[in-house]
Amino acid sequence: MTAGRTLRLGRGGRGLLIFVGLILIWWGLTLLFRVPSYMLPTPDRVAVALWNGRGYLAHNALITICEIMLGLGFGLLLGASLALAMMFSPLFQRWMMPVLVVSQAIPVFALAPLLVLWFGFGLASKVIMAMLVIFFPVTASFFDGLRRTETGWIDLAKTMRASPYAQLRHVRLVAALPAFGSGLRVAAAVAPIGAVIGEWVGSASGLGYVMLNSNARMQTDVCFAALFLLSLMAVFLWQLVDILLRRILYWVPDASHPAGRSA
Amino acid sequence: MTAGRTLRLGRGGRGLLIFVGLILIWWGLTLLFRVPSYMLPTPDRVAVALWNGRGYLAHNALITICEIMLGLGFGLLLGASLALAMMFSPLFQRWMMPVLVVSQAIPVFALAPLLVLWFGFGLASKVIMAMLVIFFPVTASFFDGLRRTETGWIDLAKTMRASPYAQLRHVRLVAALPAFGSGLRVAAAVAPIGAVIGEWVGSASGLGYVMLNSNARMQTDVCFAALFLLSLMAVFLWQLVDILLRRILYWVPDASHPAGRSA
Amino acid sequence: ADKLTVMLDWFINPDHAPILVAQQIGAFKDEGLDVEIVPPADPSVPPRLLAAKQVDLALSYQPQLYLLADQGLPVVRVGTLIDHPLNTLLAIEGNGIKDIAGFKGKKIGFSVSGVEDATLGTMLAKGGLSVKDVSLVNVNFQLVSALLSKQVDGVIGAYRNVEVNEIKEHGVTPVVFNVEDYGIPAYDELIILANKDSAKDPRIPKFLAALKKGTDYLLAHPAETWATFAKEHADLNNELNKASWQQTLPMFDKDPAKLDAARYEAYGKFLFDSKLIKKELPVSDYAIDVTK
Amino acid sequence: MVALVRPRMDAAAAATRDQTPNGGNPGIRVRDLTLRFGAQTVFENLSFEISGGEFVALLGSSGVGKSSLLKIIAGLADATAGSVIGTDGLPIPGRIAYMGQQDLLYPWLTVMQNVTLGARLRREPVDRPWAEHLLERVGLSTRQKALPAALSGGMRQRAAIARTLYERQPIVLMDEPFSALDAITRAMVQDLAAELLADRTVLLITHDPLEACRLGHHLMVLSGHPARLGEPFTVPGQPPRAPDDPAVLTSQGHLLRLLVEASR
Amino acid sequence: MVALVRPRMDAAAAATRDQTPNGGNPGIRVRDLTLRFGAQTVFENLSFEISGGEFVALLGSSGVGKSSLLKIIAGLADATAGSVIGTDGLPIPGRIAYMGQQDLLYPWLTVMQNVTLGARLRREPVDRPWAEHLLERVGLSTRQKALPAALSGGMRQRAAIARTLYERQPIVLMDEPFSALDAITRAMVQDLAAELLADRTVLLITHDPLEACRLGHHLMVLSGHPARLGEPFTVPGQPPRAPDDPAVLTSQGHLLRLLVEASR
Ligand SMILES: Nc1ncnc2c1ncn2[C@@H]1O[C@H](COP(=O)(O)OP(=O)(O)OP(=O)(O)O)[C@@H](O)[C@H]1O
Ligand SMILES: Nc1ncnc2c1ncn2[C@@H]1O[C@H](COP(=O)(O)OP(=O)(O)OP(=O)(O)O)[C@@H](O)[C@H]1O
Ligand SMILES: [Mg+2]
Ligand SMILES: [Mg+2]
Repeated sequence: MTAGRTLRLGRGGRGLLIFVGLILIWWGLTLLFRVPSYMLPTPDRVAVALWNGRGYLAHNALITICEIMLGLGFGLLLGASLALAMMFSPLFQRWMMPVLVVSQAIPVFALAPLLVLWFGFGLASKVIMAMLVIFFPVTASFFDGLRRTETGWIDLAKTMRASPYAQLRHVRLVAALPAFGSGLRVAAAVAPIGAVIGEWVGSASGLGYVMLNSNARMQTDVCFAALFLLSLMAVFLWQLVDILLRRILYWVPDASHPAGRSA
Repeated sequence: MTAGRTLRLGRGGRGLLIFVGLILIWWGLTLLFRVPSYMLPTPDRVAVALWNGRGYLAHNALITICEIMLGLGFGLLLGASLALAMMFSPLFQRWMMPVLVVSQAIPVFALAPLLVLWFGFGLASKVIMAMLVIFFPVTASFFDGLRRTETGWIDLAKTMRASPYAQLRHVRLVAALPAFGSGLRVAAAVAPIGAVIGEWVGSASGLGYVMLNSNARMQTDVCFAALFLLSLMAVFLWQLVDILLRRILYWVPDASHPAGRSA
Repeated sequence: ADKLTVMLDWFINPDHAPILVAQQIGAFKDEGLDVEIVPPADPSVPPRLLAAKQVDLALSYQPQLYLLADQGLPVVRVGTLIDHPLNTLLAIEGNGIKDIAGFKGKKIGFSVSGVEDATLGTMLAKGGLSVKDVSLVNVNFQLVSALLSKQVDGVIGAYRNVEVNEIKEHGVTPVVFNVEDYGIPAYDELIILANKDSAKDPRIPKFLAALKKGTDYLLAHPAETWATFAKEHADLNNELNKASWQQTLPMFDKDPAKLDAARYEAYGKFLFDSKLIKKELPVSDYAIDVTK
Repeated sequence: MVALVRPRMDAAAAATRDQTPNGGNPGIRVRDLTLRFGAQTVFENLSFEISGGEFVALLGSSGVGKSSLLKIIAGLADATAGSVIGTDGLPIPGRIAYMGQQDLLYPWLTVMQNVTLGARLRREPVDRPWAEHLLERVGLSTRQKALPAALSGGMRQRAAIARTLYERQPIVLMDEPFSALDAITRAMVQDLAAELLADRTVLLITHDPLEACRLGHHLMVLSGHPARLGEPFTVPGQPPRAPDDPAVLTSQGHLLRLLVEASR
Repeated sequence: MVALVRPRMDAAAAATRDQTPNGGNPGIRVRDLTLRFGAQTVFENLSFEISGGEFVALLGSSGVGKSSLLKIIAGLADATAGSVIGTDGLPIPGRIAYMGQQDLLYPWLTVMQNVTLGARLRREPVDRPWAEHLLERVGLSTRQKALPAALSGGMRQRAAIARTLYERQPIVLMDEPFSALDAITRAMVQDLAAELLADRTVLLITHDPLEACRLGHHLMVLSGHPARLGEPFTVPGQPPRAPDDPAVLTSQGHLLRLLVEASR
């Protein structure tokens, strides 16, 4: 109980400290190198912009959050389904993998203009964009996890007359969760980029649009205010995923602290 | 010997078939839906563009290849170093991880002017950009792999008086290789994107430049020719990594074919 | 020779013809300059890099100049490349848009420039509309394809010498509303900026002098210069650019260094009235004639 | 009974033996089984039969091929040649309970969940009282909610045994199931196994001659390279026999002699 | 000799015992060791001492805390309280060879590489003849280049034993090292261990009373909740003793009685 408390407090405190630290570094850099404000505004100017534009920014942030969450959801779904399909069908794997790789090689930037033309300038094209950015890390790591499941566990389940579905649900999926977690982490970190790229290519709202617009007007402070919100979202999303994974993966040993085991 | 032969032949043949298949689908789609060429040019037009611009495209492709390889190299180096540092120092991990996540959330585009300001117009800013895109999947998955190493293996090495370095080199690193492989796969797939994004930052060469340039000029056929070359590169890179990983990970069980074990 | 880096506003295109021709005929060399031409990836980048002294000169647009000055960027106009507006509000035939009033309730795409609201608002007012009567959507650089694919009904920011041609090439008839015909004060579309600190740089008058030679030569030998350009930039050798090359000829400023202060002041007032800039600065703050 | 089926044995004659009297549980019929790993021949043309309801202990030196044989019978590995089938002519997989040489507990499931996993895998209702009874009998009733990582080696093995017994399958295949247990616990769990598996067809791999003689109706010794089955021999009396049962002691002596011979 | 150190024993008196005559190998001194997992107390205030050069066998029922004790001595786990130190006053980790209850072979290394890994980890030259000799003695000379995945359970265990013996450390800690071996192979490997560990300080966990009596100078039994050490007892004569050595047989009987008592 107490340990949990201190840990959580420590986490929050650490987050705050990192936050303050980064801002101080940023401030220091701008002052030290006399970085002109149209390149990198000082934190105080950004804070002012943040406050002045709070309504406008909040509105657009909300839209971006929607896009990110939807993109993440569909991306995970697509990624997981592809990984499963590849696991179940070596045929599918052999034929699909190269296609997936090609799909990754095509920079979404290049595809984005086309996607916008196909799916319109609304939510759909952004969600698809985010999905495209996300699904591959998920597919790759999840498939790797499924593939590397201890064969003994699967064999045993087979002797217990588990249907392929039951094997999947009770053994393979769970055993692949750690690897899936890796992919999910990466996905959570890159999801915001996907949404923002979508907004850049065509939209009339969202933080990406705010950034583009203020950038064109040389309002770097507003641009960085939007960037700040975006980073905040990413960190929250990451933390959420991290906490979730720690819950789900209670059974995975953690060998990350070689110094001592008593932490 | 024979098995290897047929396999390799099968691979090559499959690759070719997928290639032809994708092009046929593309062709069919453009014909069937009468997609206007500014949305998606037909393969024959792209082929013509490819041939007409061969010198120009080859020149730029070479530049992009250089950037990809350099970006991948440095990205892997950076990603692996960060993962190691995080493993060795829980302190570093706790403080660095949020920073890394923020670094992912900031779209490189927003940083582009700053990077050019700091690193100039040359190769450096592009390689850095590619590195930024690549390192995170590597860090995340490698760190996950290091963290999930069987503690017994490390304990045993400790009883044999292995220095932290020896533990790392002989046990932790090897045990984390499968996870590292996952990350490497993703990195190889996104490296071309990184390079292309890098090229969009104030330089006048490389396939990314060709794409953006031709896109802005409505020369979709040239744009797709560049895209095609880029995809080709990505697939080759992927195959290379895949073959390499299969070599290195000879000891990892493969449970990917639930149907039979005799393949 | 003195090295001089010039950052274009955008990828090389026929709008840059005078600079390219000056390079072709060795006008810069004659002035003792070694000019390096760098295209940017994004039109918002050149002024910043100029302000940061990463380049010596940068191409930009007159409307942008006010935004830059308003945000305190130490840049100043020293020359003009194109002294006409190129911007248009563009629709295509068959959309039921015949005049400005026809845009009521329509979707208009734009490529973010910072001044599109003001421009559009003024233009729509001529048809008794306001910005609220249309919906705006950023289509980035895809003005033509967004229009052709009917994702939008009209676009603002299309150039009469580029996008209009592209529309025609696709067999569609464009409906063009030139901005200066709908209440927008005349302005210079493409201008040359320098850093304020180096406004006195002796290389700048030399550059402008060479540029003038380039313009003169270009106007005298349009076909020959196009042929040379097409050879040097094989990727740009197509009908569209060829047409554009011809069309742009009358737009180039025959005396690049000359400054029409009254015009600059008028446009500044327009932006101030549209609340896009916070204060009206004296022209000398952001535009000078270096030959005086 | 155990019979070494000679390759030439009349197939019709074999068929007549299908009517096993023992509670109707099918036996195991192995014919001409060959297993090779590359150049190494583990065994060749191995044929034998275990009648329904019999408890057979299989012994043999380390690396001779016992586990491989068990896996092939369980359908978890493919033989190079030969066949395995139930004495009723039906395939064996699908009606076995298998316990491998490693405990293979699922690390994300508690002890109780591990024991009852089979039911959930088959979408049957979980027989909790039965599982609780088994855990009680193997001495893990206080550890039902523990994860495998918090168990000792012997506790893990006992959980795996409980899981195997939970299945109540007609054919039970176990690979050194008691190897990590101390003498007292081992005797207790052996008694449990003997009691619950009384009418099942059981093939048990063990290295402990005493265990083999206490539990088995018949004993088989696998030996040699490539491995062959020695003539199976029968321990008189009904298992589980007391450790000091004279039948056990003489059989143990006999078995040890066989093993020593086999190892030469 | 093994001594149960009473909590009140005079520290000075203990210090005088440090001069061990046996080849100078340090012994193990355990003081007031307590281990708790949450509410469960595995053992409390456990104190004993193993003199240098002695071979001690530790027995006890499954889950009583043997492996935990061994890990704490090896420095691989932390006790809740108490101390472990060499009889020469120096810490124990750094001069042990440890073999855990799982074989822990590194799956990416061949048998030979696994055996000689210690040398590579310490950047010492690999003593190949020594490794080859050991593999020969445990019967794996033909399997030097095999990966662990291609070994049988008993083969894996023998490879792990060879790896432990390869280390030639003054203190050797082994957790059920022979549990997966058949009787014949086991006797052979036991003899090897007894021979090579003759003057080392050895703590061996085993479930096999015969093994304990054949190999140990002294036997200790851990029992109860929380676990306590029974009075240690000595087997007369020098190990390895023949299985039919009368000392072994009587000790075995005595030990079995102790174990049965302990299990009550
Ligand atoms: N990580 C852990 N968390 C909680 N309890 C644990 C943990 N590790 C061991 N235990 C408990 O500690 C006790 C002693 O375990 P230990 O492994 O030392 O037993 P053991 O004597 O070696 O048994 P065995 O002969 O079965 O190997 C057991 O009751 C076990 O459940
Ligand atoms: N995957 C494999 N590849 C190559 N050889 C293998 C493989 N699996 C097992 N073997 C070999 O097959 C032989 C028999 O192994 P098996 O596991 O059946 O032995 P076992 O009788 O169970 O031995 P133990 O008593 O030690 O468990 C061994 O020599 C082993 O090396
Ligand atoms: Mg075995
Ligand atoms: Mg133990």
